[in-house]
Amino acid sequence: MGDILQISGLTKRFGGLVAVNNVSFSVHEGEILAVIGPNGAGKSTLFKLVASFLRPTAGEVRFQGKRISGLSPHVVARMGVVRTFQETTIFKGMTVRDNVIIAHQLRARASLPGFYFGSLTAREDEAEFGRSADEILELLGLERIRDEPALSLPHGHLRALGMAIGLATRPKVLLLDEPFAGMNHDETVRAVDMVRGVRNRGVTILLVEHDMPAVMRISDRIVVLNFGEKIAEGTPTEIRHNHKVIEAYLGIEDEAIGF
Amino acid sequence: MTKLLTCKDLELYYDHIYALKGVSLEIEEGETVALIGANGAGKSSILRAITGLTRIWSGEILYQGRRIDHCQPDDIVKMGIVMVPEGRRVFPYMSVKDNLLMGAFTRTDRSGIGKSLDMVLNRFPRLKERYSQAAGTMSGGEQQMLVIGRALMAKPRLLLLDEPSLGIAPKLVQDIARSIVAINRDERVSVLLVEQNSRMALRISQRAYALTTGRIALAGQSVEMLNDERVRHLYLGGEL
Amino acid sequence: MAQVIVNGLYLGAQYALIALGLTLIFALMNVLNFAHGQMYVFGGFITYYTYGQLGLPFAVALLASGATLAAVGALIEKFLFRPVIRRSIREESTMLLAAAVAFFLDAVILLVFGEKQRGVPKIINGVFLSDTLIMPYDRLLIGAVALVMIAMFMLFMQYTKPGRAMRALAQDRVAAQLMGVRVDRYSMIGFALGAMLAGVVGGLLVAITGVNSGIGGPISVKAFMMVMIGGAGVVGGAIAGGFILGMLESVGLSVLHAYGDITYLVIFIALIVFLSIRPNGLMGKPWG
Amino acid sequence: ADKELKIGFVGVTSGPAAAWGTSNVRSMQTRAEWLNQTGGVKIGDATYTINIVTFDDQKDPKRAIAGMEKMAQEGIHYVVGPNVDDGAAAVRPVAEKAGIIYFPYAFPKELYVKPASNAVLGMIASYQSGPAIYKYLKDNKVVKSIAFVAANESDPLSQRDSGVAAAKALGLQIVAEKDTYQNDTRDFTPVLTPIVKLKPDLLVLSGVAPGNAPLLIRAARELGYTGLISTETAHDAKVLEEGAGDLANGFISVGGASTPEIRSPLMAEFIDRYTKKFGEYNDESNTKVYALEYILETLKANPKAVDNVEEFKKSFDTFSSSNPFMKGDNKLKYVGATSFGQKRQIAVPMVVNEYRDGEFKTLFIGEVD
Amino acid sequence: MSTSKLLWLVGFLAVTLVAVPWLIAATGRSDLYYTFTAVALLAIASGGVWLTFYIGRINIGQAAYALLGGYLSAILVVRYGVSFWLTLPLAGLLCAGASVLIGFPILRLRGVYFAMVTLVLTEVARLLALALPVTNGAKGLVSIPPPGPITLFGVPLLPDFATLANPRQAFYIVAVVLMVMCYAGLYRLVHSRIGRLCLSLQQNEELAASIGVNVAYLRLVIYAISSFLGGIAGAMFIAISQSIYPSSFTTADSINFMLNCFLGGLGYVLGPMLGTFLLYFGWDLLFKAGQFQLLIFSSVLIILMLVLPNGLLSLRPWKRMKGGISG
Ligand SMILES: Nc1ncnc2c1ncn2[C@@H]1O[C@H](COP(=O)(O)OP(=O)(O)OP(=O)(O)O)[C@@H](O)[C@H]1O
Ligand SMILES: Nc1ncnc2c1ncn2[C@@H]1O[C@H](COP(=O)(O)OP(=O)(O)OP(=O)(O)O)[C@@H](O)[C@H]1O
Ligand SMILES: [Mg+2]
Ligand SMILES: [Mg+2]
Repeated sequence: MGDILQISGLTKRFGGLVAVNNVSFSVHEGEILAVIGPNGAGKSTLFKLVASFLRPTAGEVRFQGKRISGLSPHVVARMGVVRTFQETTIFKGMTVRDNVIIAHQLRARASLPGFYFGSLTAREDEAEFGRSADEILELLGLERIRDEPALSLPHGHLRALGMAIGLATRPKVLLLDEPFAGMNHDETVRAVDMVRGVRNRGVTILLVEHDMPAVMRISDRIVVLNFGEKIAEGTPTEIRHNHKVIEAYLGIEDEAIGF
Repeated sequence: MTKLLTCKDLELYYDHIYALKGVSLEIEEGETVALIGANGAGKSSILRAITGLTRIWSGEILYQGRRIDHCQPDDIVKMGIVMVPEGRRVFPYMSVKDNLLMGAFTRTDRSGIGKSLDMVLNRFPRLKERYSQAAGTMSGGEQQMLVIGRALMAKPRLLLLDEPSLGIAPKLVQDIARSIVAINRDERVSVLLVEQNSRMALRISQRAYALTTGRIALAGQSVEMLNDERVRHLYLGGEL
Repeated sequence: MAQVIVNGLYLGAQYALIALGLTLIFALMNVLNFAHGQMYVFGGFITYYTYGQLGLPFAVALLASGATLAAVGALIEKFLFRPVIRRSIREESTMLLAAAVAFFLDAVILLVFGEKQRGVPKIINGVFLSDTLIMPYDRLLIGAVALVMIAMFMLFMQYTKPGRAMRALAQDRVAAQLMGVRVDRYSMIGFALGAMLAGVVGGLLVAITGVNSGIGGPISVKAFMMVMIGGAGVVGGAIAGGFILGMLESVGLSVLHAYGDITYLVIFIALIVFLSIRPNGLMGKPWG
Repeated sequence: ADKELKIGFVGVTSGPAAAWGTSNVRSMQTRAEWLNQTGGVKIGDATYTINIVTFDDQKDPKRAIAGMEKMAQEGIHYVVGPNVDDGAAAVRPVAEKAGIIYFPYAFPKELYVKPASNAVLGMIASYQSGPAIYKYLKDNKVVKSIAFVAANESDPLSQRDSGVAAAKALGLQIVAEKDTYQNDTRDFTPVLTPIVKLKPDLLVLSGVAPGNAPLLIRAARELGYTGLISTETAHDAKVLEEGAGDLANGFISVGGASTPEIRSPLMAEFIDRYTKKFGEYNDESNTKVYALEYILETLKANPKAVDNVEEFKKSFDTFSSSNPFMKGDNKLKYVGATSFGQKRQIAVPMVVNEYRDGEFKTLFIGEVD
Repeated sequence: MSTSKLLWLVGFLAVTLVAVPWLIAATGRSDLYYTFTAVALLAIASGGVWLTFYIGRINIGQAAYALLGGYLSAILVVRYGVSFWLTLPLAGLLCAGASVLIGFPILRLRGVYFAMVTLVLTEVARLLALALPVTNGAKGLVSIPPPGPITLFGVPLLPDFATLANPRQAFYIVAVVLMVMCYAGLYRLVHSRIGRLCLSLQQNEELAASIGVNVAYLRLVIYAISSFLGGIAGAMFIAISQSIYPSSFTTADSINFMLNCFLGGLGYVLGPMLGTFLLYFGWDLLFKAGQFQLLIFSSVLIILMLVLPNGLLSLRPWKRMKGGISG
């Protein structure tokens, strides 16, 4: 397994604030890599840089050896690097299924005029998107609510929908920003399985998450950020016992409240 | 102990979708009560109903023996019920100070407000450090402290917390949990805590309700629920 | 040059005051109040009648303008905007309502006050003269009053309870409600205050520029521009925008006067370029 | 009265330029009501009550076309308006096709020269009055240098251009001709600051709207300007008095027709009736009342024209009748041969006024041929 | 296209092209020709505005393109003797081209900022028309010849408008046909996948980009189509008035185009058409109200807004809205 993403010397400044500071690491193909760190450590910013939603102040991101920093986001998405959002971001005015169908854009073979005039390829595309959307909805357990307006979904379903949208783009690398936030234990377990299922289809996954048990269970490797800098990188076991990480992020078990 | 808040048979729906189908619960003076349940179970809806943001369709809500289900949100705040909503809703362009003062909006006792301010700043020293910073530029954890502090400024008798640990780093979750315990103990504020982090919620509460799709499925002492097989299965899972 | 700068400052103070009310209403309710200019004209006519025709003191006339417009604003908010906002799917729909209100006020003003340009006797006579600067005393006075009013408004928003409530409301309606702010009441107060500001400026400027029933629309457009320069929904932005536009006009007209026709073209194109570079104006928030 | 004669008006009676059309409509309505009270108008064998049909085009040329169509629909052959260049040009195809004679207050020559045949200029054009005024001022008030300022809009700019040409022809020194202001300007100090510095002998406010004139005058005077100020459009003394007070003294404008010195008793009564009906007179109506009078007098002279526009056109060259609004022996007749090659302009006396203390005083009276 | 839609289209054409002229002939109300022509042309321009709304932009600058289109057509006809019928699509295309240049920087703006910049754009167009020599500045272009004939291989397709006994009717038919073509095009656009892509922009541009939609490109395409419609409408108007001035299309027009969309309903393709019809025709009907015209007009608007804040088409009894903003 080679490295699918190389991040080297990545730095992002907002005015005086250095949100991401000289961060380097690689992502292996087919792994699940978690990025953790305290609030404001720069995790979401890092994701935005990788997906090219932001232009780095310094450093670069390479995908399969090609530099992708500086390209526009839809180009990067087309190459196969797709992010979901930290905030629950979906198309509010569409139904669940339409959300997923529209997200198949990257797989469209027909051109805009083709879609306009309803060319053969366009019609094939449409049919294919519909099938694929139903498949994804089923995989994520959303088939019962496929015709609901996305507007009125509860939190958990929104998250799942966000992931479904990500999957529909058939990414090579999927960046998930806090996919388990707002889920209870049971749902988290299911979601973890879901993410694993996605990985097993050959998608490399990067995720940011505060739910430590889930992170520990799901990830192959973990990168820890603090104040924009990488302070640790390693397997879950290594990270769990890393002093710097405990101090900055995990904290010490508190008997009074029991965790 | 006396009943502080009683909800009887609450029913509520949005656009023909039932969110609550007959929920009853009680909070006694001085208690911390946890409300756990899956996504979309209706936890936030209960809080919104209590605070008057959403009107219930039927049932009644009694606070200190008075019906409040027809009151305006601001009247409810004046009575002493204050909610910390989901998702850290600070006033992003206001300073920490102004955010806190907004918390005391319904109060008119100047000296009392000053005391509350001291109390909040002592409880959350980080807020003192950031006193005149715009709230929107603070980190997630700090914002969470700010909204809890802001709610305390209203001098609540009943504090409603909606998922205070959402998106917060583990270390800060512990801090927040400690604060909730301390607030309940020191300021004699009753707390209704909605949490996905059921383990944490059950550890710091005395009693708990578990909600499934708009109904109370289980209720009882938190300690018992922590060890209850069904709860374990449904909400806590095995050891991770 | 001193003359140009003072002209710019004076215009700016006046513009800033016009923009304040507009930005307040926008911040509170996300309503782009197309009727702002008409409210200004309405205020102007009330001062024209109370001061110019009835001969009451100017200050009384200003109060009358402010009070009338506050009432008009409150009514418009309560009976028109509130129900429409509650029921409309897309927020922009209020723009049609705002435009209809503008038409309505235009019609009423034209029917009641007539089509002619009106003016009032000067409030003070005399002109300040020096080697580099000519400024009539009444302009100085009006400019000073405008500055004082801007300062008072800022202090009000910053340090009083209603001011704080309105700022909170502008930033997060639900959270404000949870703090015990009665949203309906403060939306109404905010709208009334915005309308009142428009009315008072209208009244104030009658002393210099008179008033004319048809100028409402152009004034609204100009006010929009200042708000955009500074950043929508930000009080400081409105003030900055007003002063910048005032200064641009003054300097532009004096520097480019040999090319006359293009001064405003230059200003407008500069505005477009500026906004392309800074999509939220000088200090604006990224509103939807 | 046994028949009804509809006369149309298409022009602007709302918005910032409402003053232009309003003075028009009101003078028509006043005069029509008056004529109807006194038994109507006798044209040929029949007596007619006059019915004024008005259409507000909101200063939008697209609406103006609709207005003209409405007039055609109502069977109206004689229309006063539109008030501005673009509207007048836009209604031309309809009016020519539908056989409507219209009396615009707009100056484009294309409206009046062949092949156009249905438009009659309802006032003195700036390119006619400008030279006369500048010549008078040059000769009588020793004006040597001249500056122009105009709103950045079609009508004022084209009036400015013709003014500049006239001034050049007279050999006046033009010190400023490019200065313009936006139509929404309410404070003219910045606009005038650079111009006043040039100290011209005469400042021309080209095509200035009635509402803006006092503001411009006031700003210029307060900036210390001491020269003359003039314009080629008609103005209202009350507006000047309220807006600029004593500072407006000496302001020179072209009124269509009537200062106290030259007004006939009929004009005085018209003013009286207008004032009673609408609460307040508008001096601009001195000019605006003429168009209706011309239509009616021409119809009287040639009754066949009541519903035959071609007959009306035949009268252009020959029509003449005495001017009821002026003292002395003045004639109503069609002019414009020099400017347009055909008589497509009404002969209103070109009265050049000077404003003083709330009233206009006649400086001189000219004529257009 | 489904048969029911085809029936609707045929029905609409039958009403507008057969029934309306017949009714007009029967009642003698030939002034209505111009009214309906104006409605049709304004509806075309409003349709463009509506399309920009559909990608989530408040467009108050359509009059700029109408003016540009008008000038392009007028200049080509007057100065270069090009046939009007050729200038019509050319005006549209050149407007689309211009809008690409302008749209590139300004389409990054959102919400009220975009709205304001477009409002200023209208004013810029007017000032440019005043300042540029080719437009003949303030004096405008007048006496523009009416549209000439079109012949194909000697077969006359369209007559010379100058020789027509009733050019009103001819203009009416041309305008209606143009409008139907434009709206059919829009309808197809909105109901194809492109329409859904537009919706995705309207609702969340960042997310749209993350799923691979070329946001900047799509925005430009849509804006260009919108401006194309504005340009055509402008050019056609100029053919009717045979004159153009910098003030032929103004800020007030831009605002009206926008209001037409609101009145009809932002969620419906046919909304702007209905909105234009009501706003324009309503004003026309009230012409007898004289000085109270504006008062009554605005009162009716306010009442409409209070009753139907989501536009007239939200009434559609055959399709109840369900919380969404779907097209
Ligand atoms: N557009 C921006 N302008 C200015 N500062 C920014 C911007 N975006 C992020 N920041 C700042 O950069 C820092 C890192 O933010 P980021 O969102 O990456 O944190 P995070 O690690 O995702 O935190 P959390 O766990 O709370 O989501 C924060 O201090 C934040 O305030
Ligand atoms: N504004 C709304 N319109 C329509 N349906 C709504 C609305 N708000 C909530 N609902 C629905 O009501 C139900 C209960 O929602 P609620 O937000 O109370 O759940 P919750 O238990 O707080 O979930 P979560 O843990 O995801 O926050 C859900 O099915 C949700 O879809
Ligand atoms: Mg983050
Ligand atoms: Mg919730």
